[in-house]
Amino acid sequence: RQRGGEPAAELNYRLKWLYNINTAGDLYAQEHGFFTSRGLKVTVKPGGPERDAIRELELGRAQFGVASADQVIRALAKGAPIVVIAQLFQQNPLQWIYRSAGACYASPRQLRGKTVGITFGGNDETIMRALLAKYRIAPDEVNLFSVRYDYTPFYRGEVDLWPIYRNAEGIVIAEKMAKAGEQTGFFVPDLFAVRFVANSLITTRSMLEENPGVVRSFRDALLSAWQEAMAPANAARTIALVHAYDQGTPAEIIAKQLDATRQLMLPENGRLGRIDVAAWQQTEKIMLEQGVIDSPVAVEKALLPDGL
Amino acid sequence: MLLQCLNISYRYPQGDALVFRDLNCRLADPGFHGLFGPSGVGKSTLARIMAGEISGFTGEIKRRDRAGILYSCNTERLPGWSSVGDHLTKVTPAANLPLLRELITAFDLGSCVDSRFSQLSLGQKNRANLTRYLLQDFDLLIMDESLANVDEATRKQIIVTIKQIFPDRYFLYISHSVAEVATFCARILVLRDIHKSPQLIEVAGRDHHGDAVPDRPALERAMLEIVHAA
Amino acid sequence: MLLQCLNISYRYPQGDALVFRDLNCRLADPGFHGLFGPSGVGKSTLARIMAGEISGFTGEIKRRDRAGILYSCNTERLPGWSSVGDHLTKVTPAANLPLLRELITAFDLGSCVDSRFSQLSLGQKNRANLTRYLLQDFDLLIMDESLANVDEATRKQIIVTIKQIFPDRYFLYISHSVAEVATFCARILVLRDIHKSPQLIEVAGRDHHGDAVPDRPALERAMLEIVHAA
Amino acid sequence: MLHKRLSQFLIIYFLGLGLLLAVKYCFGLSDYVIPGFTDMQNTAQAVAAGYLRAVLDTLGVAVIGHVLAIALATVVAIVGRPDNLLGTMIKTAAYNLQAYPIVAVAPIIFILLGDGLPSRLLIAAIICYFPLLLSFIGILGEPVAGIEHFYVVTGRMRWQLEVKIRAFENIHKLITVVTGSATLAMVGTIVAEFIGADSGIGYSLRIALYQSDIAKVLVALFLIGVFNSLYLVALELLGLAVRKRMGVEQRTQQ
Amino acid sequence: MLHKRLSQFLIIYFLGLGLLLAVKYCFGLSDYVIPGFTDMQNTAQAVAAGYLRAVLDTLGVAVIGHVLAIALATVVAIVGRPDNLLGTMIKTAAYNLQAYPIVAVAPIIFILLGDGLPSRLLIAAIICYFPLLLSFIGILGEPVAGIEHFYVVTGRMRWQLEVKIRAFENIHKLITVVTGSATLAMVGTIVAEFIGADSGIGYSLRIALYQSDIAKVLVALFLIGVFNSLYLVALELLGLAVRKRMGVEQRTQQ
Ligand SMILES: Nc1ncnc2c1ncn2[C@@H]1O[C@H](COP(=O)(O)OP(=O)(O)OP(=O)(O)O)[C@@H](O)[C@H]1O
Ligand SMILES: Nc1ncnc2c1ncn2[C@@H]1O[C@H](COP(=O)(O)OP(=O)(O)OP(=O)(O)O)[C@@H](O)[C@H]1O
Ligand SMILES: [Mg+2]
Ligand SMILES: [Mg+2]
Repeated sequence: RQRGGEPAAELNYRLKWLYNINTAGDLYAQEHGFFTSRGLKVTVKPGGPERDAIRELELGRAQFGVASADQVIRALAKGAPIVVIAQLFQQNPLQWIYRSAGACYASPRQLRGKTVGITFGGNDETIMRALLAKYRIAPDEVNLFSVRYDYTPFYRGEVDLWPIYRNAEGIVIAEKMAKAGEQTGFFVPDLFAVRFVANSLITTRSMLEENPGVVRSFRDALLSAWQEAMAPANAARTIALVHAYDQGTPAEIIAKQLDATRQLMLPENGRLGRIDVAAWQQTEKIMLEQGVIDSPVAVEKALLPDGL
Repeated sequence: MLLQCLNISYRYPQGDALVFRDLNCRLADPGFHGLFGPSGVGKSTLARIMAGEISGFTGEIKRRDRAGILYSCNTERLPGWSSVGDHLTKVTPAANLPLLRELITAFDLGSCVDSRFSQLSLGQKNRANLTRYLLQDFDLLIMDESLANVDEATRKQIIVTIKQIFPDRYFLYISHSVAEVATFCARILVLRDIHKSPQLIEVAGRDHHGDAVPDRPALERAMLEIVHAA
Repeated sequence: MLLQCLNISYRYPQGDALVFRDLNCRLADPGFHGLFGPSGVGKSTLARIMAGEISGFTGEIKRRDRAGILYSCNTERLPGWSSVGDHLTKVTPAANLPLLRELITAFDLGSCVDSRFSQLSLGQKNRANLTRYLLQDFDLLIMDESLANVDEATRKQIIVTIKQIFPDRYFLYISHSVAEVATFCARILVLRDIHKSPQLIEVAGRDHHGDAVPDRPALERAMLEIVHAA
Repeated sequence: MLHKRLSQFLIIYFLGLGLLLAVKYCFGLSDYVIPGFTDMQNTAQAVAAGYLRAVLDTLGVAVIGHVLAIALATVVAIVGRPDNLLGTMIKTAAYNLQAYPIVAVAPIIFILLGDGLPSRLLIAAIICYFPLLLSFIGILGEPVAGIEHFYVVTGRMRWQLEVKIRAFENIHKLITVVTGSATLAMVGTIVAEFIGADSGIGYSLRIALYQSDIAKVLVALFLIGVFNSLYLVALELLGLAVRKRMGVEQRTQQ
Repeated sequence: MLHKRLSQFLIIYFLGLGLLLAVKYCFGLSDYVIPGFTDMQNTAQAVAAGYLRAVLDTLGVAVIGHVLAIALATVVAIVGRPDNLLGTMIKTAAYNLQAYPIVAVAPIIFILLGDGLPSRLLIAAIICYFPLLLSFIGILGEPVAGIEHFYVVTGRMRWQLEVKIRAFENIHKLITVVTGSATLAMVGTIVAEFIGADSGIGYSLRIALYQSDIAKVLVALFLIGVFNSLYLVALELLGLAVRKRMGVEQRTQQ
């Protein structure tokens, strides 16, 4: 069991999700030698619903991973020795899709009387409840609908807003509905000052202490890869690369996903990988208020914006 | 003539030797017919061929039109979910219910009607099973060692009762007791080794009805004839 | 004295009537003992009590120290996955292999050794099953209608062979043939209705060994005595 | 029996727990990966009441689902018994239904039936019925020659009788399978709740998993195990009663 | 046999498809709820090759998982046969393992075993083994008095012989259950892939579901059904061969 390991040792990098647009930079780094050029031997492993990068880090099966902020905060609350070395999404891709024909949600107050899909126990529940609290909407003023992975209730109009990953499934579903002549829009909590951080890059504290150089090289490699992958000039390469790993998704869709992803990772005058400490603190505060964690964890101590 | 077997030859699908070669026999008149022969010679097989339960033989079976032929044997069981009496009543056509009562007495089954089949002794099982067949509508009933586990006195009583009640039916009685077939059967089909020709010989029996004392010397002659034939 | 039953009373757990009341019997000397009685009187039950396969009776069974008692009956089967011959060989202690060959000949099983058990006739099944018990190490072998489906000639040959080969062993032979038990058994335990007292009577048989011609009048007397006892 | 089943379950459960804790302390893992003992205790206290209600809820649905599954398996096994076209078609349909993972079929079920109790019951029943079906087909498809002969040759055989004979002859096996499949009814219900319901222990489990809260998962598994044992005991007692009423002998006396 | 099984499956499949399309056109549902026929055709052409490879991949794992499950069920049924402490403990463990939905147990399996092939095989085997176990316990636990008596009273009974006798006496039932559980091995593998793998048709299904692409799901179900039928036929032929070699008679002649 290796924890940290020698600089030349093999590194495992556990993603949060299946290969798709959200792993574009990771694949790019692997495919175009960003790791090897820095002397790193990295195996990129896809994630999934039963994969938890944090557990793998602790078990020594991986040295780096991607986890969402709420996972990180939960783990910190339970004493997991992990640190955040980069924040991938600047805006949370978890948003709500709706039919824009009859509605436009300029303010959360318009949610009153609507049926809103949430995954009970999921992030989207925490975010939506925080939003409702912030805008003083009593939970019984909206109908919360428990969602599953199949979209039928939304398709059939039983649910007005459906939680979705904006840059992945969001594109697919919007596209599908557009084909049938239905226009869609996305409800974005970030726009209403509920900033709940999503995917970020993590490693263990011991890895950081024993091999700070490796950690730095890894982060730099990955962020440069993302930077290049997101660059409009490289779009064709990126699309082809993602399509090679995610053959279920047509290239045209991936192109659109790429555009959406770029906006989430690189907003106007943003910097890729920037750790937005305030957003993390707000995330922690929301989780505390929603009772997801029992006591503060001081998440800023686990964030390493430039401490490398 | 109820039934005639013409030039029957048969080999079991999994067996390698012929059981019958060009066997002929017939049941011409009603009454008790015996089927006798050493163990393994093919009595059960012949009986099941007659009843239509085995096919794949060569030769021909001629049956009287709409002849009802039933085959019963001593390894059959009654279902276990209710008492023997209930099962017997259930399979008895309403018109035969008095007959059922008569048979239960004659077959000494009175103490068994409230028991489950699995709680009977072997001989009781034999008798319960035979009883239900007798209550059916049949022209020929084949009894393949149906009374093998019953004591001689009861067996005698049963045979005599059957002969009394069903004088017009055909019975083919398979048994290993020479004395019994010689005493009670009118004709005895003696089945012999396949290498003997003919494979089946018919011998006359005493066709005793249980009324008079049997003629001892005549019976012994019949027995001897049977044993010699076999 | 191999075995003694003292004041045995028994009722089946699911049955409502007593099968035995204060029954006494014993097997004093080696040889062929008969157990005779009408169907349903309790022969199989008594045999299984002797063999220790039924418990829950009152009274006492005295067995000679380390007495090996085996119970066999005609409803047993051999497994189906290999031939009868293979099964027999497999359960025969090496020292008894010549004996196995001898028995196969004497029991006329030569044509069956290559067949599966399910392909045998009833009488062949009886014989194959009995054979394997005889090859075991035992002091008393109970044969509960073990030859019920075998023809008389073969049965006689089998009994004579057994008596020749195992002169020092005890056998308890259950059969419904008066003539047979009277001829071949030294002593016959006649089991009677539970209302008769004593429930079990011992009668002397002719203990015939198949060598000389049997003494006919003596045999008939023995048979009469048995029938009267029952 | 109750006592035995429960104590067996507890031994197994705590053995498993001990293994997990051993892994935790050997490798120095945090409470996030494997919760510590006090963490579990606290969680247990916090969620026990709610989870208990949820498990009872689930058990109720499971019992109905189990009955449904038994009925379904019986019907399919009976109808699929004869070797005619309809029979084999129904058997094929029944087999193929099972070839699909419920997660893939569930959306279609939800489309066709909506997402009320019927869908949940159906999913529970589907998961539980297949093992029953396999045994039932095996048992109901195999003639009991010694008993059936009479009814066949006297023209008395009806399918009801045939089924009755074969079922009765194999009553011990049937009871084993029916009792054992209770467990699957529980699982089926839990999975259905996991996929699409908003109550029951399956729903609680899903939330605990979303929250990566292994302590809650372990508490839920504990309660599921306890109530599963209780249900099994109840069925075993029922099986005994059935056997007794039918006058089936005990095995050892056969 | 092959021909029969396949055509049966096709009939069932297209009946189901017809039902879906009927629902679609009756209620005027749009293409994203239930895809239209041409949509399905296009999807089929687009993904057929990839899905075919995936299904073959899955089938390979399923076969191994099936063998594992049979071995597991046999061992548990044999060890759990006697009524001693160890036996009942093992049976309890085996039953309780099944009481937990695999989705709840999977995280723990992944913690303990990592996410390689072993975990996937284990999950596939667990899903498939329980129905086998139930039948095996039922069959191996019930004495065959007529045959066993001799071996018991002559002191020759060993557990191997006991198992052999009971298995052989119930060979038709065993073959039915083993063949039927092939389906569950497929499902088990698919679920394992669904939960945690990155190849196989289960993985493809998961992606299709996340993309809410019913057309793809239907294509996947089609291929699963076809290969499932093929596997069943293969096993049935094997069963026939086994029966023949063992010299078991055909049912009708018993
Ligand atoms: N299923 C079978 N497959 C192959 N051979 C068989 C089968 N059943 C019986 N045989 C053989 O056919 C022959 C005749 O058997 P059958 O049962 O007809 O004899 P039987 O005259 O009734 O004998 P018994 O008096 O012992 O009952 C025997 O040699 C037997 O071994
Ligand atoms: N399991 C049982 N439960 C209840 N009663 C039984 C059981 N087995 C046998 N009996 C009854 O006990 C009595 C004696 O049965 P047993 O089998 O000992 O008779 P038997 O003398 O061997 O008769 P047979 O010559 O017909 O074999 C019978 O009246 C029978 O009905
Ligand atoms: Mg015969
Ligand atoms: Mg008896």
